[in-house]
Amino acid sequence: MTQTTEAPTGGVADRTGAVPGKRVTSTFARALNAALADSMAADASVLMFGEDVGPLGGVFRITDGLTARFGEERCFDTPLAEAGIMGMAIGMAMNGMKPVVEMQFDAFAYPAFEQVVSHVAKMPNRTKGRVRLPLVIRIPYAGGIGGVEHHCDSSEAYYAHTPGLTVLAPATVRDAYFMLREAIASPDPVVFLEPKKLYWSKEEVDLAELRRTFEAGQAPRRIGKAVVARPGTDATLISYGPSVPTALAAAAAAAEEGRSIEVIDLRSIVPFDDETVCASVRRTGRAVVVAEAPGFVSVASEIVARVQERCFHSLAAPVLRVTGFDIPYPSPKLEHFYLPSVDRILDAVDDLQWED
Amino acid sequence: MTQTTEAPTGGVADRTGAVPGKRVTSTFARALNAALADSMAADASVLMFGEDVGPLGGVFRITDGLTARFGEERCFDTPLAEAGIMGMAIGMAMNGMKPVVEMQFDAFAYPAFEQVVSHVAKMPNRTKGRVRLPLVIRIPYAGGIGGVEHHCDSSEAYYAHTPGLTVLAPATVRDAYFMLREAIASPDPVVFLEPKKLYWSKEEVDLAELRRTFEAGQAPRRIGKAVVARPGTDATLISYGPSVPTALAAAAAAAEEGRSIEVIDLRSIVPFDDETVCASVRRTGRAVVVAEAPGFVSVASEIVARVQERCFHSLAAPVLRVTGFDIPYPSPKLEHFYLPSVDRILDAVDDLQWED
Amino acid sequence: MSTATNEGRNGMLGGAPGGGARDGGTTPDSALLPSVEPVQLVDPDGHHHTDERYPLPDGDRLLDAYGRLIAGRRINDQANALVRQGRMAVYPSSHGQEACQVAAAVVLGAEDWLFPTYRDTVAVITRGVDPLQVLTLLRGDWHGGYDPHEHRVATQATPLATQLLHAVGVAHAAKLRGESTVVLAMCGDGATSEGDFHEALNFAAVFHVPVVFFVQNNEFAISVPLRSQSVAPSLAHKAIGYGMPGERVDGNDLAALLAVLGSAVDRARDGGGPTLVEAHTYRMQAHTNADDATRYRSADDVERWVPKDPITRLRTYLRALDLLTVELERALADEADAIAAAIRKGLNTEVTVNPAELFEYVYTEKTTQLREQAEQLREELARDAAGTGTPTSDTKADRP
Amino acid sequence: MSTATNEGRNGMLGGAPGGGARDGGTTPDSALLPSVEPVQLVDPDGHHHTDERYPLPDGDRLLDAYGRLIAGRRINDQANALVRQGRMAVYPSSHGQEACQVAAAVVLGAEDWLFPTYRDTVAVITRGVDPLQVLTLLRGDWHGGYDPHEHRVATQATPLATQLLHAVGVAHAAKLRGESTVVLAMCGDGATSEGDFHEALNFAAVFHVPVVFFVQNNEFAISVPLRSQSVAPSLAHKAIGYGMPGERVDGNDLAALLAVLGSAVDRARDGGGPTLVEAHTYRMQAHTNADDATRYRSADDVERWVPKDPITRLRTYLRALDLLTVELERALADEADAIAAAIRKGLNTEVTVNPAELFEYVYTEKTTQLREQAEQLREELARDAAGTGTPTSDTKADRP
Ligand SMILES: Cc1ncc(C[n+]2csc(CCOP(=O)(O)OP(=O)(O)O)c2C)c(N)n1
Ligand SMILES: Cc1ncc(C[n+]2csc(CCOP(=O)(O)OP(=O)(O)O)c2C)c(N)n1
Ligand SMILES: [Mg+2]
Ligand SMILES: [Mg+2]
Repeated sequence: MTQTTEAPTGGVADRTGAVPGKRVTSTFARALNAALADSMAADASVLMFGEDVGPLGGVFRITDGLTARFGEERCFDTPLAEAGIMGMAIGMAMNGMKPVVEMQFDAFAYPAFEQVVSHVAKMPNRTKGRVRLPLVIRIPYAGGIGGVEHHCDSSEAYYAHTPGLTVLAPATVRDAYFMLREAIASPDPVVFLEPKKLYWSKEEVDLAELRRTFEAGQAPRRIGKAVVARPGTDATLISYGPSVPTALAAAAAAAEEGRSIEVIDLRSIVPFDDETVCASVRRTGRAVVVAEAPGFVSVASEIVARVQERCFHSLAAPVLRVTGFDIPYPSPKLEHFYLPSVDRILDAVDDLQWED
Repeated sequence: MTQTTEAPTGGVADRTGAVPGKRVTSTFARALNAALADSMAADASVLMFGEDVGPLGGVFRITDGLTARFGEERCFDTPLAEAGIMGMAIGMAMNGMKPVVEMQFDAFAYPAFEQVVSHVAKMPNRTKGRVRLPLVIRIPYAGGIGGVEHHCDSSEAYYAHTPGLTVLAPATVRDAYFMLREAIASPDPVVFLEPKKLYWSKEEVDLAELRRTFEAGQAPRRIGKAVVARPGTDATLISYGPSVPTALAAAAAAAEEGRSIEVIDLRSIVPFDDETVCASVRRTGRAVVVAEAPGFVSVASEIVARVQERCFHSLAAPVLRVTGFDIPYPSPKLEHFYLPSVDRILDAVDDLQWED
Repeated sequence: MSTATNEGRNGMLGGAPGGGARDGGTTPDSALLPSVEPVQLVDPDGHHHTDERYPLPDGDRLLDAYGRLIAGRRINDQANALVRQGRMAVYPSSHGQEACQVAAAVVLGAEDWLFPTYRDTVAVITRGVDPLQVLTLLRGDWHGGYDPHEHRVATQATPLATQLLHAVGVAHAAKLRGESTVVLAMCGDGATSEGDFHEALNFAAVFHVPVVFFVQNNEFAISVPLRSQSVAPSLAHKAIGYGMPGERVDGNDLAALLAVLGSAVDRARDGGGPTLVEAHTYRMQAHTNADDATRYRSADDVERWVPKDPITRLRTYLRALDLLTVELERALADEADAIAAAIRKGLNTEVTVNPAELFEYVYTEKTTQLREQAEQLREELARDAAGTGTPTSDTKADRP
Repeated sequence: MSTATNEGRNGMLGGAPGGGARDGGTTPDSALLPSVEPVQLVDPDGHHHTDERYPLPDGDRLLDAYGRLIAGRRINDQANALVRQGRMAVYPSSHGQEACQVAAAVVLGAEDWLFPTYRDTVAVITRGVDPLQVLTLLRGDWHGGYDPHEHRVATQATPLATQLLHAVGVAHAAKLRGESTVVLAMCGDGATSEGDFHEALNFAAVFHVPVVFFVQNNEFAISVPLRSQSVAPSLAHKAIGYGMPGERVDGNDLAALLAVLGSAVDRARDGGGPTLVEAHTYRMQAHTNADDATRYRSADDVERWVPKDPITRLRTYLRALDLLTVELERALADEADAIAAAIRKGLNTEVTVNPAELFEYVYTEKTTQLREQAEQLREELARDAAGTGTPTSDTKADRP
């Protein structure tokens, strides 16, 4: 169950605008933990609850130390019932709180599906904005960690298809911090997808500096904003969450073969940043969407659809997809056959009908 | 809450291969009822259960008379709990039965989501085919009937994205009959989406004849098979379920303006009939996908994505979509602004960059 | 009512961890079980029965509640009429259940919250929400018509039992802030079968929050009779499985309802935790106007409940005590008529819906996608209004 | 154990509709409540306590069960060792709960079904499933390794409480066919909080099907202690809310488990309907090897349960009666070692997984889409195997 991931390559732009200062190393998990702690320190109405998030600190330790620091009224364990967690969060959000809940693993959020789709997503609309639901649903998600069944689902399509939800998936340590803080500050409900395989990825960041940057209002908005994670000119890889490091690695490999590939990290699935995506594809004329979920009726499908709708005449080749197969997520010994890989991405790039 | 819908126009081919005989009129609802009754008569392991499906005959009367005819052991009411219904159906299917369950309305299937995604869809794969789940989940679905909130969701994307499920949506009375029988006979679990607004649509069909045709093995397979509902040469409308009559009406209107539009009725969302769809688009060079669900990350997105992937060089224009907006399904007085309409389809067809 | 003071998960209160399924506590189990017969203070003949646990509410309180009962019946009748006349799409009537409706509203204070279902229109109106705003949902203008915060009444829930969890959340938030809010959450007998019912009761008990769960057992869930829903001795017997007291009450006896629910509300406010109250009543009409009840029950079944009507018995009782005079009765009827007239008038006025609003409240700020879609619709409608044809686009350029 | 014979929803059996929450029935409510103390027949010191409801199982039965208990402990130890050695990804051990594991398996006949969870590996093996097939899941080769139909053991469920409903369905189908199958469905204390637990018990009671719900209350759900899960007097007190009997039993007392579960199975087979049995036990090790239990409980807490170990007391009892000789003990240990050795050997053998199988079982017949995807993977692997580069496609033609 251990895991290392490719760190984002040098092409990653500094996305914060923060003054570079003393830099220390932090993991993705640690950044999320800091974002929670800083949010709770800054706003007494922020609460954290779920299964095993109290004394244990969560099975991934994302809530480590929060109960000790903020008391068990503000970070606490619930009975083992996901619809219960979600439904109680709705009520708390109706009554002045900003709950952050953890669904222990992607597939264990499904019992809460009715609460999410029929209430979280619809309550503000139903009440014409009189009841807003400022809550965050944190979901450790997707695979690549050798997890057993039900622990590796990529469930973003279910949420992204549901109007009313903001759906985010960070791919870098800095984004993990800033996006979680932005999610908690958002007046709208956010599904916050944490790529499990990135939890142990590291970056040189000073979390205290990120806090100051965010609290000074100097972190540019990330909800609805994609970013060019690596600039390039020949083709665009569009990706998010767990697939971004893979896309970056593919771009790096392609560069060795002399192809300049741009990589877009969506960060925000809903709202979608058409502008950044289309600007890139119009420049490069070729695109491959990379995502880990089964491809059929997926976020990748949507990206392909909108890119061809909006950039049709700039396209030299069809927009292709490298996604998971349309099968249940495989067992640990088979998952590497399933996951989008550098090779598979390079194959797709090769398929983009180059004529030189 | 009453409703009439456009009957399919004359362009609909006879899709059964049955010898034409005495024809009488049947509604879509009646055809479904007959398909259930005939399946139960033919196979003692077929059971029907859910909420209000017993003495009441279902809120849409699809199960009318089944309890009286087959006894309350074979068609019965359950306690009011959708996960319960779904979970019990799984167990019954494990143990030799072929359960057909009714989820009373689309949004009321959400409590069963975990059972559907984590078990119905995955059990056969988990057990390497040693446990098959021959069950059918009937869902009265989608809008256009002036229903209040939660009674009009188009939820097909959730199921279509989930590997392991067969997802069907009939649009004609004949298909309603044949497809439900095929679904019940299938060794795999089927999500059977019944467009509510078509329940009262009528066709000239003799249900007894359909039964004989089906039982004689003379009804061609519909799972995985789309059909050309109206032939045409200039552009292709790709649609399914509740949107097919609207697409046909748009094609009829376009014909008056001198445009020959082909309409494809998918019938089977999963498996998807690439062959029929692509053959059409390659011929016409232009396509619009019509579906009622919100467009973002939808079945419509998938269709656009695959058509451009497979038919890119045959396309004279981007594949466009006419779908529901990315908002919760509106209240009765507002739904007509939301639903794909003939005008909106014609607008999209007009947008297909014609050069004459 | 039980006097159990099971402390729930005291950790939340800073005390020593108490309760817990194994710890047992000091209360005998049986204290959590409901009474053998539903509590009744005024029987169908209008006679008072003494119950040592529940004193009869005083005359003024009963008289006030009686007036609301009359209004409630009138509202049900009026709403049914409006559906027949096509002014509303559908109306799930609480005819016969008005005592429950009135009691649910009047036992609460201004700082409390009410969580109603689709059937609880009369409760919502009794709590003070403008009837026309309430009926927006059923008229089809929007999914909810009133501001839940104004009277602390949640939107009427359709997905069964889901609202019980929201109620727990509202109560939990209030408790964390040290407020004295009590939440009364309603559901039907059918809804008790849903998983969310179970999770709500358990969360409420474990977090020891001030919620009164009020089940109107009207013997039917659409067509499904209670015996197909549960074979428990009573629905109130479910309470002990969560470690909270359960109580059963005659749901057509407004006096008993006021006493039992009032006591549960007091207990919740005093930090005594949640209670499950089951009211035994009957759905006198079809599920909604779209339902055909003759398919699953006989007129005789319904007939049997006519003598148990909540209005008759309270009228008899109040008249016998000379609390209710003919003049007062007349005045109450007039008041009810006035409410009905206002509803009629309001529902007969055409409202114009604004399609632009469809995109307004999905997010606090419209997304780029929704801005585009709103603009598309706006253009369509402008074109329709101008009567101009569809502009055709035949350029080869990409759309912006 | 209660002798209630609540008939459930008899309509299904063709009889007169009985039960029903309002109908009450003839059984006093209290008959559905569990005993005040968990049933215990052999105490931690190995002394027999008489219980008039539950006769002690005879010596042969206890001796046979004891052998399986020894094997169960050995299997747990071996599996833990294999995880430490990296041969398995993870193992949720039932160390300390082996009496429950053994009892769950041996009270069933060949025609019965067992529904286990991820923690119930020892129960599955005790029922006769090949240990290596069982461990396929945890070794990571596939999501399930055995044929559920062969020994009538469902796959080990991970999504909590979901399997309880499948158990009800299996029992319901058997009942409709007139078979005498009983289904024993297992879950943990934490899982009782899930909505599916509630729905399963209610469905079982309403349809009056032969299911024994067996809750192993080991006081923890990962890190969450029982008191944060429920404040009910006991988990078995939930049964009355469904109209079924509940019983509590010492989960480390194999004799009591055999008696209580056996009686529930008999009752189910005789048409007496479902039962909820709660066993009080303790999870002696961390949730899985990936868990760090020191974060949420002290070594002292665990220490307190050591003297209650299920093996010690039964050994003492059987030895005192001279049923268990030193030679027999030696033989049983050898048998257990042999099982462990086979597991070790099997797990140390590399298995080759076949990627083509990924597409085989999603549908009975591969869809066109899956055929294409399988072909894509096959080509990739063939290319990799051949060491050839990626063929580039630079035609302008569409893909087929
Ligand atoms: C989750 C869910 N499933 C199904 C429905 C459809 N439905 C609406 S009302 C109803 C019956 C509810 O019965 P009960 O809880 O007794 O309330 P009553 O209508 O009698 O007031 C059903 C099945 C629903 N609204 N929500
Ligand atoms: C629906 C669901 N939610 C969460 C989980 C994650 N999870 C796995 S085991 C577990 C604790 C279960 O505790 P309990 O039911 O007491 O069983 P035990 O592990 O003690 O045997 C949790 C939370 C899950 N498997 N399924
Ligand atoms: Mg009811
Ligand atoms: Mg446990």
